[in-house]
Amino acid sequence: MAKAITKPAFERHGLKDDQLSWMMRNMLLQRMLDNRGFQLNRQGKIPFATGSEGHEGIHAGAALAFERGRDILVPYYRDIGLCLGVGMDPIHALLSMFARGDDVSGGRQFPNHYSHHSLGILSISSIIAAHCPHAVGAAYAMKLRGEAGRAVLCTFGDGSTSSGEWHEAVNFAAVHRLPIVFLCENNEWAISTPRSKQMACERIIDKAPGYGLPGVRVDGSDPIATYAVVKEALDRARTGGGPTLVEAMCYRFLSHTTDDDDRTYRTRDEIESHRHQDPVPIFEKLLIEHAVMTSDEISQMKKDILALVNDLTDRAEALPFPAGSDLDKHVVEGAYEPWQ
Amino acid sequence: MAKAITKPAFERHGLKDDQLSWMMRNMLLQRMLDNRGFQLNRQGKIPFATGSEGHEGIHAGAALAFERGRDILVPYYRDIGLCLGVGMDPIHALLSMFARGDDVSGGRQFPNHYSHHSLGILSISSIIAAHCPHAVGAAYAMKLRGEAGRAVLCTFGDGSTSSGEWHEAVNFAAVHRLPIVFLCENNEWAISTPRSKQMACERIIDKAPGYGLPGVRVDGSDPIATYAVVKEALDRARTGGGPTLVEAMCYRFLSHTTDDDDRTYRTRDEIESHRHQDPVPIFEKLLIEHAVMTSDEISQMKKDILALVNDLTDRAEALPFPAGSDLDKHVVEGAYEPWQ
Amino acid sequence: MAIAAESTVMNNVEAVRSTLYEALKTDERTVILGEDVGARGNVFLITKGFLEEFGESRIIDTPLAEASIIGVAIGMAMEGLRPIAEIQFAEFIYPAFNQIVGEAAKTRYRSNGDYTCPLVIRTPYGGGVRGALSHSVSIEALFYHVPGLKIVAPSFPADIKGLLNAAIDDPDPVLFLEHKKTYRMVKGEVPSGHYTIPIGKAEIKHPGDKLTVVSYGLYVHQAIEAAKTLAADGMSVEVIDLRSIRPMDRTTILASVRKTHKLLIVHEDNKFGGVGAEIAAMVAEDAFFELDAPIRRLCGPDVPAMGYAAPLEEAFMISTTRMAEAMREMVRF
Amino acid sequence: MAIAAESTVMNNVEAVRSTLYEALKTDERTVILGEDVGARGNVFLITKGFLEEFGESRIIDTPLAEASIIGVAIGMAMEGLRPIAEIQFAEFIYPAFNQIVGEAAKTRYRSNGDYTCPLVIRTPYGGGVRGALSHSVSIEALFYHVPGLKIVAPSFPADIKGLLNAAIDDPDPVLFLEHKKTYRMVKGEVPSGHYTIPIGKAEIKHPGDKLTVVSYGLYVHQAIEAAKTLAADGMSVEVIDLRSIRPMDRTTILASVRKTHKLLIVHEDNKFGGVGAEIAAMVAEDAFFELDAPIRRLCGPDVPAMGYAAPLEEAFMISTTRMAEAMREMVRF
Ligand SMILES: Cc1ncc(C[n+]2csc(CCOP(=O)(O)OP(=O)(O)O)c2C)c(N)n1
Ligand SMILES: Cc1ncc(C[n+]2csc(CCOP(=O)(O)OP(=O)(O)O)c2C)c(N)n1
Ligand SMILES: [Mg+2]
Ligand SMILES: [Mg+2]
Repeated sequence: MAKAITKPAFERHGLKDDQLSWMMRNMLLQRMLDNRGFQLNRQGKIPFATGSEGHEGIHAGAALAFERGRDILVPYYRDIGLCLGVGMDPIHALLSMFARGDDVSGGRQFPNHYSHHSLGILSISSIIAAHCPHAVGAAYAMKLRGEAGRAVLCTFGDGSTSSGEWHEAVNFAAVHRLPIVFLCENNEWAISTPRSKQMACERIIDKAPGYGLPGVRVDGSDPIATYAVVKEALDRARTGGGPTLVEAMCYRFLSHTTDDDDRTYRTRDEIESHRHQDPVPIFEKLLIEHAVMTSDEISQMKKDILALVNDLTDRAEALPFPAGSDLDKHVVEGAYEPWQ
Repeated sequence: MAKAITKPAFERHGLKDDQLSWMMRNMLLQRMLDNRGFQLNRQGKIPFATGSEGHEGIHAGAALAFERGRDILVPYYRDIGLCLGVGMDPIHALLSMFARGDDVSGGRQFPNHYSHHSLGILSISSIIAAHCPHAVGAAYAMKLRGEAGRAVLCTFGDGSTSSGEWHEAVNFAAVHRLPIVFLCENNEWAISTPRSKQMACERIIDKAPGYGLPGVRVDGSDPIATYAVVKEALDRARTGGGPTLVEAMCYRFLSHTTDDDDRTYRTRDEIESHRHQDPVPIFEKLLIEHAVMTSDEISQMKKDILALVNDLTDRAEALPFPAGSDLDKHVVEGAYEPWQ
Repeated sequence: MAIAAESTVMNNVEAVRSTLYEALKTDERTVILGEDVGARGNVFLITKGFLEEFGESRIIDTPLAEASIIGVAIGMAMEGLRPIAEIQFAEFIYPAFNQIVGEAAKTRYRSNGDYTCPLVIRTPYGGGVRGALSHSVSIEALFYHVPGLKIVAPSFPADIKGLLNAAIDDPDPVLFLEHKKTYRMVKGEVPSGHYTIPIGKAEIKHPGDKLTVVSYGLYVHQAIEAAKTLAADGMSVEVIDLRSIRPMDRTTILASVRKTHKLLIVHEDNKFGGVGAEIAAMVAEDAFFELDAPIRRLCGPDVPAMGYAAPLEEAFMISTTRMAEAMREMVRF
Repeated sequence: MAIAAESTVMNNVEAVRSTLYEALKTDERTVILGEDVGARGNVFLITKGFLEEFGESRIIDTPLAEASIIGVAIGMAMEGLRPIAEIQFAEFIYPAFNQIVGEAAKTRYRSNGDYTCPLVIRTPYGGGVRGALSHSVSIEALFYHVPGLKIVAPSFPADIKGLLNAAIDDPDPVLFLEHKKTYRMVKGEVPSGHYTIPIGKAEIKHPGDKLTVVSYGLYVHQAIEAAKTLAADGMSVEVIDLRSIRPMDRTTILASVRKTHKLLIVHEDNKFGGVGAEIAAMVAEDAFFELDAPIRRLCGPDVPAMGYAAPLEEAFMISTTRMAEAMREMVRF
């Protein structure tokens, strides 16, 4: 790791070089896994993929603020980088894409629908916002047991805040001042629906006062700023200060999923006009400018990650599908027939 | 009607004496019908009643702001005075209590669950907040058809704002800037649940900015002030200015329903401490002080109303129940069997 | 049900209440959440006094928002608590449908067993109490099709205790239905001490050999009464109380049908697509040649709900007389 | 279905699309609302181009909130519009359950006919498309018990047009189910001009006299194929396409059973409490003595849903071969 003798001052919020390069690696890994999904889909190897290009800064920053072994993450389907960042083995990304038997859902769910009890990653639902009350229940359990120092991080998209279940979840958490951070990954779109058709307020954080909560907006293309904001919010939650609504701004650079074609509803120009928000090159540049990493180190990191992703792809692809007979496992505990 | 030669200035928002005494009458009628319901229940004549004691000021004021034949009211089960105020024949209050065949629900629903298409009173549901999206749909229809000068008035309790359907309804209306006023009758309780367990914000109107809407709070024990605020909000809606969230403060003086016993969750002292908010004596005093009505006129009005309510009670009681064979009417249009 | 040496007579409300109380006493992971379960002690006074004894953090008066009552309870269950969620009246479960069907019932399955959801949802249902359109519905048929969910609907105090204990112990979500008309109407012996009754087991409440009657809820009590009337006339009718609706007890039903060769299903819920449909279908598949008469279902009419007016309620509900008549016709068939 | 002199060959997507288009063209009260129905033209491109032609106020991209999609549509319907609400995928209807079951289905009843709710809810359902746990479910059994609601699930283009027109004309709420695997797979002649097919009428799609097979959705197509295979072996099977699930067509089913004396019900949805239960129960009640063999149901397994992995999907779905086998067994019985 390159150590600059005189480092120009930049707002690093106490982060050390290895933490910064850890974030860089997380972001690059996420992007490469994303690309791999779309690639495998184009090659006809997998029927479906979701990408989170543009969300990397949020994920890296929030993941670093998360305390492994203590906090609980209640994520949604975009949170590949966040799940990796809190400790998920990247093989799971590939296992989910290939729907292999070793996938955490046993090949049942779409890609990127993780659940890792041992890591504190709650089970992801495809039903938008349905997970938000679960996060609140988990936070309630922490508070009831008096587990100070723990908190829940619950993420969701901008569109999700229109849902009644989101409203009820945030309201419940606020009433009980639970240890939870609601982190909105505002990528400006819900499939083809822009903010203006989703809500009449300008910002997601405009919704916070209605729940009696503080709201903080942050530039999600900046993982350091995101880290700082999420960390502060998590710390408040961990110390009895109650929930915070964090809005991290980003942009969804890809189509919603491989099934979507965003050319039907937004121009290429619009997308290009957001390139300056792409967290990956911004952060590369920042680390190089501030001599946290050299350009060569980053190139090497990319090579290593690509090799890793290639290797994971091969390993995952080589693994078997679940068996058809697995279909009736885990419906409830034990064998299960409605007629007994 | 008494005409004072020199009238002390009071904020009457352009209301004429007959409008003020009309409100007085509406409030007294509502209160007497309420009392009648509880009385009939105690006498064992009806199994259930709901009262709105404390809400009279809101109802009288909002009803006066409503334009009959143009506006649409989407009320809830407390809105007896509001429904009367927009034109409902008071016999319907009794018909609903006695569950007679001529009741608007055909004796199907609990008391005070009105629907009067010809008056623009939408059908009341027992499911809290479920009516709010209907109000929004009605407002959408007005806007789509370009019916300027019309608006929807949608009412609900404070507890109802916790519901996801309320959130989704208000949000939808805000996005489309629909001609609608959301009027919260904040009586501080949802059965036994006080505000502090229902939400973490101080006021219902704190929720307005999250929808990009103006919020206005008014003292609901003052029908004139309520009239002015609701009128302004309705006028804004009628002229393309979009929705408003109005919070009218009141207090629920009775138990939630005759099935409830509020002694289990609130003290008599608490109730007494709110007596100064009782809209009926306040308004009586105001009208007398400002010589809009004399004390004698009000006494006479009470007598007349009591005679009316007695007469309505007798008439309604004398009417028949629906027939058992009415059970399968109006499930869908025409006869209805799931097996054909 | 064998009655233990020590037992107490109580009604259904007391059976629910005392079982909940024991669960709160013996397992500090247990929490109760719902509307007005705190100071009010629930609208039927089932949780009265719990707030004072177990405190606000375990007896939770929730905001008026059913999706979050169930959704928050799911999260609690996934993180190690033992939530017992209450829906104030059965109809108000509709807004929580997504959390129950889309989430609770799928938690284990979609995580391949990594997460479980030991959640109990209690709610009063059923008519005959002048509850009008909204406070008298049955909801079991809206849920009994859902894999991953269990549904019980006991209607004797001793069964309530045993099945509520089983539901609380169960590692998967259980919908626990309480017929509100039986709350104070039905009394019976309840054995002392902790015991469970396995979910999925019916019980013969009145033995007989000329006709099998399958029912649950309030109507079991009427069916037993009707069976007694018929017994006086020398007609022997077997009344099975399902108790559990999902899973359901094929063994007991088939054994009875093999004995009586006739099947009458009686339930309060609407007929079309009701629980009786599955029972009839199962028997028509698995014991077809045992049957000496067409299967018959005596059920609620296919209208949205009973009305508030007494005649509308009476027209909806099935009287014991009507049940006895139907039984008589089938025995004679 | 008699084919009119003028007709066009189209697939199911085109049938839905062109029928919606005509409704928008001919009745300005018609509006379409749902997620991504505007610029995106719906995720299956069913409403593509509608926004440009009919404008934002009639083709409404809603917020991501299903309860309000249906709830707002109810209000529109009560106030004179003719809303056609879309739920993007069937599973996402759960959050709208209250609005559908608690509200739309009861509007007319609770207002004693004073208000009506002419609302159509369209949604794609069903599996076989690698839709995983979430995008492959069937939902009909969660709703078919509900009085006041109508449910149709046609799967031929001409039926889609006739029944979608009937649903739009209907003065009461209709849930219109579109099997997404049939969207581009199934093609057929569609008569020109406006016509309706009455809700509640099944159709014999393949006549026969040794076995009645009742099905709907994707499986009707497979059942017809299977019946053809059996016909080649001299076994005559009648395949009935229900088309409507509530109300259902007893007349057609009973007439067929009286002819064939054997009944096989085939559906993709889980077996327990599925639509087949009611069909079996009805026949066991009303045509019991006509039956020469036990009724059989060949249905989806009782698990929450098929999985994303191909073997899990295959294990859930019933192949044409398995259908043919079951038919063969029953014919031979
Ligand atoms: C209840 C529900 N309705 C609809 C969908 C279909 N859907 C999947 S993602 C999505 C948009 C989500 O937007 P947002 O919350 O902003 O998250 P993003 O995908 O932009 O990260 C929709 C409508 C769903 N999954 N769940
Ligand atoms: C969805 C739903 N949940 C629960 C209830 C039971 N319930 C009836 S009124 C009420 C409280 C309503 O409080 P609020 O909205 O403040 O209105 P208020 O009665 O105070 O006027 C509750 C919980 C219901 N009717 N609907
Ligand atoms: Mg988004
Ligand atoms: Mg209130």
